[in-house]
Amino acid sequence: MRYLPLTKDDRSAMLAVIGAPDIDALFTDVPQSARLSGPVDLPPHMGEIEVERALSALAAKNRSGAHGPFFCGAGAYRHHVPSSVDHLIQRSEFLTSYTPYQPEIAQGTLQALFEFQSQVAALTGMEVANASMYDGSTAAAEGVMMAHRITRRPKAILSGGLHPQYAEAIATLAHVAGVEVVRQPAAIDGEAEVLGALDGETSCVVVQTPNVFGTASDLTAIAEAAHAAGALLIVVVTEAVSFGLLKSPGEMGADIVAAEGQSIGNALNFGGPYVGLFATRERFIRQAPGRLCGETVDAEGRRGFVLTLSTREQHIRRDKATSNICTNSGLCALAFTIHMTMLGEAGLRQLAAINHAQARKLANAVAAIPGVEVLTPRFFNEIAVRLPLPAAEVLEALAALGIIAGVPVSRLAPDAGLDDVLLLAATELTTDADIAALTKELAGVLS
Amino acid sequence: MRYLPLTKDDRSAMLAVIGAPDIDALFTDVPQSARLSGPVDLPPHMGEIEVERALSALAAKNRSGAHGPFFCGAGAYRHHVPSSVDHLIQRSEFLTSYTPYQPEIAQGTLQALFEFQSQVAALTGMEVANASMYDGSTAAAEGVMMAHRITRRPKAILSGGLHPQYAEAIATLAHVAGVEVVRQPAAIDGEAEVLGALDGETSCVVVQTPNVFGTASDLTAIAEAAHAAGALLIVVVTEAVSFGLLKSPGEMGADIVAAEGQSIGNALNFGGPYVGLFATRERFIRQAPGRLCGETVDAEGRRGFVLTLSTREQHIRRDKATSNICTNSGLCALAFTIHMTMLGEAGLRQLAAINHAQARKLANAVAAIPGVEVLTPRFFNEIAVRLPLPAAEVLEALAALGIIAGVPVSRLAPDAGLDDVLLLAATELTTDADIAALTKELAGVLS
Amino acid sequence: MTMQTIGRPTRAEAIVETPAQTLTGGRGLLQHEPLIFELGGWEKTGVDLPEPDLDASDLGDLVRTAPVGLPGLSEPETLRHYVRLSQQNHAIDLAIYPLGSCTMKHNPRLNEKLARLPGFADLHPLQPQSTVQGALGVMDALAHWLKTLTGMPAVALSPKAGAHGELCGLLAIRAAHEARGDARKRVLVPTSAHGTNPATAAFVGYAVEEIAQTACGRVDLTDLAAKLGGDVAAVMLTNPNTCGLFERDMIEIAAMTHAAGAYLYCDGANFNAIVGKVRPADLGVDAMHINLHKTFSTPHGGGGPGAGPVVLSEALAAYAPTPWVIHGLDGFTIVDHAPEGSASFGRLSAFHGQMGMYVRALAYMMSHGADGLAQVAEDAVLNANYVKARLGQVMTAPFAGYCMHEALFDDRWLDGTGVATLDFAKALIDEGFHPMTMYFPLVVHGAMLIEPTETEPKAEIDRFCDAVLALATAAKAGDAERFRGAPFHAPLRRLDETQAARKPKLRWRPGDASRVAAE
Amino acid sequence: MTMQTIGRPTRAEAIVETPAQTLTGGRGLLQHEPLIFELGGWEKTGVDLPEPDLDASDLGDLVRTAPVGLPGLSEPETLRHYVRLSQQNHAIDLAIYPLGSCTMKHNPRLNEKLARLPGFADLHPLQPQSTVQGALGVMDALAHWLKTLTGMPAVALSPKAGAHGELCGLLAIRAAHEARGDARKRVLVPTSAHGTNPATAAFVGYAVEEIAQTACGRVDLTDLAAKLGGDVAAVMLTNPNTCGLFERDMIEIAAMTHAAGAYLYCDGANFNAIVGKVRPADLGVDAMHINLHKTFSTPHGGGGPGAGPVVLSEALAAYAPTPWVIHGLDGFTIVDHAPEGSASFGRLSAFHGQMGMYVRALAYMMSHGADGLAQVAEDAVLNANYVKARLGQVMTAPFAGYCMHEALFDDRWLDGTGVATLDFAKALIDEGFHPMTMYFPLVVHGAMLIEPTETEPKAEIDRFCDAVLALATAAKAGDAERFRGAPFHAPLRRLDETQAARKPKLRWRPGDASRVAAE
Ligand SMILES: Cc1ncc(COP(=O)(O)O)c(C=O)c1O
Ligand SMILES: Cc1ncc(COP(=O)(O)O)c(C=O)c1O
Repeated sequence: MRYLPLTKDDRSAMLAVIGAPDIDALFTDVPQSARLSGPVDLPPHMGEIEVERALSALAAKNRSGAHGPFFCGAGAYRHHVPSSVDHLIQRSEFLTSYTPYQPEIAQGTLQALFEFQSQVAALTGMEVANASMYDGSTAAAEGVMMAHRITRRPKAILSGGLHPQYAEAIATLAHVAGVEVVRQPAAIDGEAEVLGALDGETSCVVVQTPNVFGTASDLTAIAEAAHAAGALLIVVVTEAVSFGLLKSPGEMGADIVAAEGQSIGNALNFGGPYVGLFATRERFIRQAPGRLCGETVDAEGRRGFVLTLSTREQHIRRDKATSNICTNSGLCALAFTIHMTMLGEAGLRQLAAINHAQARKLANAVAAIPGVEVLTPRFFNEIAVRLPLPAAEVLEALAALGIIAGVPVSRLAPDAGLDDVLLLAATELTTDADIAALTKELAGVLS
Repeated sequence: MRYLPLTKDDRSAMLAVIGAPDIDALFTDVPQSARLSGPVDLPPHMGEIEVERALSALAAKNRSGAHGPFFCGAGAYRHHVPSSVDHLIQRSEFLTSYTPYQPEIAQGTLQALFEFQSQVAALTGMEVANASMYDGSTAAAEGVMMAHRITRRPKAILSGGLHPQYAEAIATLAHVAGVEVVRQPAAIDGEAEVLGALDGETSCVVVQTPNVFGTASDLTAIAEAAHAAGALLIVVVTEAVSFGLLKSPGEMGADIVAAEGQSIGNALNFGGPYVGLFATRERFIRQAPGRLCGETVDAEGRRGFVLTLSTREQHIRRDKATSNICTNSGLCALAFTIHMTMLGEAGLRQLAAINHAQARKLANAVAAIPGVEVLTPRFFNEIAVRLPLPAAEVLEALAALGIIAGVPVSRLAPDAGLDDVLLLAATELTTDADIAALTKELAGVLS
Repeated sequence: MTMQTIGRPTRAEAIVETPAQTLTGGRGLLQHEPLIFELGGWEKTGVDLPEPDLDASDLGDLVRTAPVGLPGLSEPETLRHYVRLSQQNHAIDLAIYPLGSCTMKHNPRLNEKLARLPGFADLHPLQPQSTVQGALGVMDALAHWLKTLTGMPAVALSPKAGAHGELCGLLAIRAAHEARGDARKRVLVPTSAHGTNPATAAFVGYAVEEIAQTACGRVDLTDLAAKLGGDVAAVMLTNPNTCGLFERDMIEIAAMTHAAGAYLYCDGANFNAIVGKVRPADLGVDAMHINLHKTFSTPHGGGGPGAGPVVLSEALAAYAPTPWVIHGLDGFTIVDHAPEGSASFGRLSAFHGQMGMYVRALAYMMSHGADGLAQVAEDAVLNANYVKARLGQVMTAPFAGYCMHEALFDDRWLDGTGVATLDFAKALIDEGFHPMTMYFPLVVHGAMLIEPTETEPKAEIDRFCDAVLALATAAKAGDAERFRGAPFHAPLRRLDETQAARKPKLRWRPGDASRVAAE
Repeated sequence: MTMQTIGRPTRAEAIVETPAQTLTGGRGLLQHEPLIFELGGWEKTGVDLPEPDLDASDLGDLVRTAPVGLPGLSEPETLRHYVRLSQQNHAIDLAIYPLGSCTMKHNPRLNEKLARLPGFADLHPLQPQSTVQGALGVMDALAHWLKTLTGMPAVALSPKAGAHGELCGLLAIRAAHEARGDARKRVLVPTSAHGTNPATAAFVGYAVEEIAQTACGRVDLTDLAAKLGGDVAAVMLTNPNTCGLFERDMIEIAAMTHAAGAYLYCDGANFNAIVGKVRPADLGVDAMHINLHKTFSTPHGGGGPGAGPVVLSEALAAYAPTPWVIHGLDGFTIVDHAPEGSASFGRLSAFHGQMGMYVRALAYMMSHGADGLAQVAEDAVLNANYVKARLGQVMTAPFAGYCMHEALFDDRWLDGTGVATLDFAKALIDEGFHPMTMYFPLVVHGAMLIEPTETEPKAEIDRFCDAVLALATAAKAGDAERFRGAPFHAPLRRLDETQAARKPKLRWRPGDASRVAAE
């Protein structure tokens, strides 16, 4: 077997050194009754050629984004990733290293994490950021737990514009932490409604912008009201490119930002792995989940980086830890930081502007189709549209015509009563021809 | 422009240091009359997205080997390249380094070359090998020049089984070197006929095994006869996997081996880049073309490797050099040596056996089709078959049915009078289903 | 071009002592690298994008006007920055990475290639299901392999790492108790457990109670029996445990646990040692996460991403989280929303989990096959016992007998040398090796936990053991200097972690650049 | 797993002097690596192949029975072997690579990706032409770009490197003369020419005669005029020349050459300096090769592969080698065999040339566009002049004035320091830089030729200049030791090239392993 370097001779020589008669002897501690007598009922080993054939055949059964016009968003976005990014993250020294516990021989990972944290802090407009979470949704759920620890209050209010799957992930954790979740009804542009539920028991309000319907909102007033009530504002962002065009959560008064970083440097990957961005205020940092990389010096006074403040973490604090997270999204964070470094501020702003421009074209184009109504009042790169037919049906019809025409709200929230609403996103990969094709075929399907 | 790091500010600051008023000043030596006044008539710069789209569109216009049954050979073979090979040759330190002129910071390349030379010497059964030539055909042409330098005789005899394009490449160089080329008529199994032309003027006979028609031959008698006549035997091998099954040229008495290494570690690439293997006897080494890597020690006595015997080469010897070659096929040689290291002797022998087995199945299958005659008497992984119709026509008909059914001899040698002969190769990537599909459709086309 | 060295071939001169310092601080091939914020790229970008074709925008006040504060680099500078940084890392591709409990094994590049096929990588999680049948097929196949290898009837694929899997398992357990109206309060965890175990149990709202350990490094059944009771929700064990030993009494432990109405959670981080040899189902396990980034070799990537699918027993299967894949007559369907009446505890995260890891892990399992996976376990155990035998000549092992996939030592053998476990580890760095896991598990003083994994050749293990033994000899000979200041040959010397934690500096801030430049 | 360092954060200790040697010879991250022949893998393999399904074989005596003598490694060992080796290399991705004449510039990874698309990489050169129209389209597009950039009417794509391009050009010239029955004998080449120029001319059967150079580093027109005559087949120049200077009199030289019935061959290795600014056609050039691996950035790969297409003037176009691509009504056709009556000189090699390089070069040109390519030349020239200005403060330049894309210095400034060009170069290695080209061109004593290329940022050039200037100061201050034994900090010290050439050891042989092991 190509991955196993021991030869038969090696094995006997080693058994001799160990002083064991055979390999079975090493397994004596395993109860005889539980030991398998032969191979499990699975196929035998395969060479590269066969494995590649089998999995390529499965891959070929999927319609990839490059295949035709494509408008899915709703928390995962199809952006261009420069080829340098994917090349660099495949370097052995990044790909095949562990969490940087020995900083003297892990400065590559550590410095990149320090730069990542610095970029995330700048993007979100916050004071500090951690070294990544699993994804945006678990970052949001951890944010709610953190707010609970800080405020010691029992209630979290989730806006109706929050991505339904984020709300579900939050609810799962909140339930066992004894936090009551107040989930407001789905609303295209109803962020301000969280204020109605705000009270002295509220630990946090969780608001997304642009929200799952694409609506971008100024959250300054919500932040002020929350703070006045002694609650924290958690801002969720699922489209990281929007940081290049929209006012940052920090500027609007956020206490915690939980964002999905997939849009920068990471492929769609059918939903994972992604990278959760987590940023907060400096004074809350000791309540934050996840790893933190910090600057220090070595024995000769040279600057270096280490994992720090680990007394918050499970490996030191065990049942008193701020979170149970251990392995995070290191390599996706690396892809994020490399892509962000290539973009720079100029590139990010331009990228965001292009996304916005294409979405405007998209909105204008579909709005012109009889029976189609654009619902999103202010958007970055995604819109919700009302169709005269159930969105899921329209979508299947368009898929048959080679167009992946977005995400129906019913897929995310079947009970929201928005079965006729479709979410459509545009990015820098959306061409004018894609929009024209969608418009034409959508009009056809609806007529 | 993403590849150009200088900013406007950098440029002015640098001009100031230089003391030049503007960039044009630096081009003063260029005659004004020849300077372009504006951009040439070509499109402006493009981003990654656009370039990728444009070239992917061109790639999509080709039918790649993976697309269906595929039987082309005739000097280039479709083999599996383990993914580790392609990963490793893309490492910055290999990919973006120059010829290893500073050995203290080029041991990576140098040691790999030393290992490559050692493997090639072992495979060919020769005493020494160089660090690569452009490809098999230029290696063969250089071999003829070398034989001319060694023997100082004016005639080279090329067997009728030599790949016609190799023969043409040899003829081109021989012409200007004043070497007369005696090209024997195409013959499926006529290697021994070179002996008829052998005389006291002969510097070398050039024989290929397996030859372009797939025929494998024992060249021992030819070697003996050549040596008796004071001539050298140059053995050409275009399918390097055959080294794993067939007696080596060295064992049969070759003086020079010129081989195509593409089959190991390198993709088809529509014909290039490939890697020429060049091996010879130790006593001829100072007449050999190309780079040589040798072992030595450093100032602390540690083993290390350097380019050596460069007094043969153009950069030292100029018009007295053994060849004008400078840049060779370094990275393809690296791919070759990595793949060969993964194979090892056991893997190479098994790979060769599989190739042979699949070719036997192929031969048996097509031989059963009425009207089809297998012409190759003894083969490794390729056969010549006679069809009742012009091979090129049959090929086009099969291409339309999704089968790339080999190479017609007319494509290589339109004047050979073998328009009804088709060359078919099988490798480890040829499945039984591929063979069945070919057999079925070929029978159909012919009936 | 070419180097004309005619008449000037270099000759090795007599040995000259190395000048202590270069003039610029350069060190041959090892490049020092500033932060991206210090490279002057405030206006640069490494991407070429078209001009936005923007008619107008009604975003008004929502537009970000203040500078973000992000530097940019051209593409060549980007490549160089990260390539230089990378060379300051150790990696499994460079040498043995013997971190106990981490299972740092070879990461096949085939898997990287397959995960990047557009048919997997360029796929949106919410595309119409008719367009992702192959992806759902991968999930289904992965589930089949995991269930078959563990003997368990169900698996939840979505957890994103081992700790997330623990969370999933305990949530299922909690849901199962709640479904019976049986609100239990405690989870029993051995002291030797990985930190995520108690952390997860606490996260799920349980009080954590430690189980004592016997002198031979296993669960103390008497203590377990004493602590088990009607309010115990689960017993959380690791098997093989973090001392590298198989919990021989696992079947009995399961019986006791079940008798108390609790569930047996098994931390499967060490599944590598027994895959293909023992099925957790046959040991009585109710839930176990599998770190695909350990046993099934998806790369650790300097800290993730991982994937932590959880296999579940019949008793817990109904509580599995959404989503899941079902196979119907017309293909696969992913169920995002639990049907009416389902006992599912809900959703762990958005979308369907770590697809990129599923592809890699499946390719890894198919490559090995049933035969190869059993060989994985055997070779992993063989390598660890070989290390234990060779190093046991000098180092002290707290527990006698054969180990499973990792060899545990304590620091008794260093008594009186003035060398601590940490110093010893840092000296290993100078010799070219990544240290073993230190000070874990907590039950052993100055623990050194060595896991070679099955992908280490004997020669590399010997090289490692030779270095450890040479250092041990030096330590015993009183050469404490070699250890105290180590490492000396790494890109950096020992780092001041105390200062880092005392005055946390977690990001670059404007103004830092000039400070650094002035230094 | 995790590292329990509770209570044991590391602190930076007072500086301890580095122990001179580690116990095993290890040096932190830098791994020593044996030869594959010394790793014991005589029976190993790193591939899993099915059993051959072989009925019988009639190969008889042809079958190889004696051992080949090839070691094998498992996949993990293979990865490690080559990753370790790679880290002993310098590379453009690590730092400036200022080899004059070599044009070591950034190699975009986009180009690597595109060249690997199955539609290009998995394509056989002799597939039916109907199945390779996109590939032929790439060749056609590349030809169009090269012709437009040079102003020349024809191009032969197939040469496999610069020297092969020279061969192609001179073969066309020879064919042109022969076609007229005009057998010429001599080729004139400046002394400063790259070694491939005289080597190629001799290879093609010409006597090589050197042209003198003026005090300002250009072709001496008087000498040229004197040597031109009826038996001169070609004048071979490099422009910009290897001193980094533009041949100002190129148009006149072309006129003189043509007047003598000879052709003007231009070595286009330095086209980088003028691309998009000047078209060789407008200078009177008849043939010029273009190293796609220099100007158009296909990676050098540690020594190749390259590609050296040759553009040809109207006068030479008819003699171009096979194959070529033509564009007809129903798509592209590749012409493998020259039609009856064609003047083509024949074929240079099997198949159609370096397709993999064509894709990369085309992607590179499209990325830059007409505007970007002119900027390439400008920035390359600006960077070189900046180097010349900064280093010219201390180092002596043989030729005054602005240079083109590379800055040439001689060794007069080292007089009396006891430091030779070679020593100086080796000391640069310690400081973290690859040396410049040395002792080339031959017309300058102790030449140091520095080509930064346009993809170097100003900061990196400054870092390089600072190091050179610091070393220069040290050399002048009499610190010769620093130079004589250098490098000290590289993976190896200076190598004994004399011994290597005296007793060539060009391959591993059985028996070596034990010797090494015993050492
Ligand atoms: C000026 C000059 N001419 C010709 C060549 C030869 O080109 P190649 O190495 O591609 O054969 C080189 C490259 O080294 C060169 O610098
Ligand atoms: C024994 C054990 N349990 C749990 C974990 C946590 O797994 P993960 O890092 O994937 O969250 C680890 C990994 O470090 C471990 O070693």
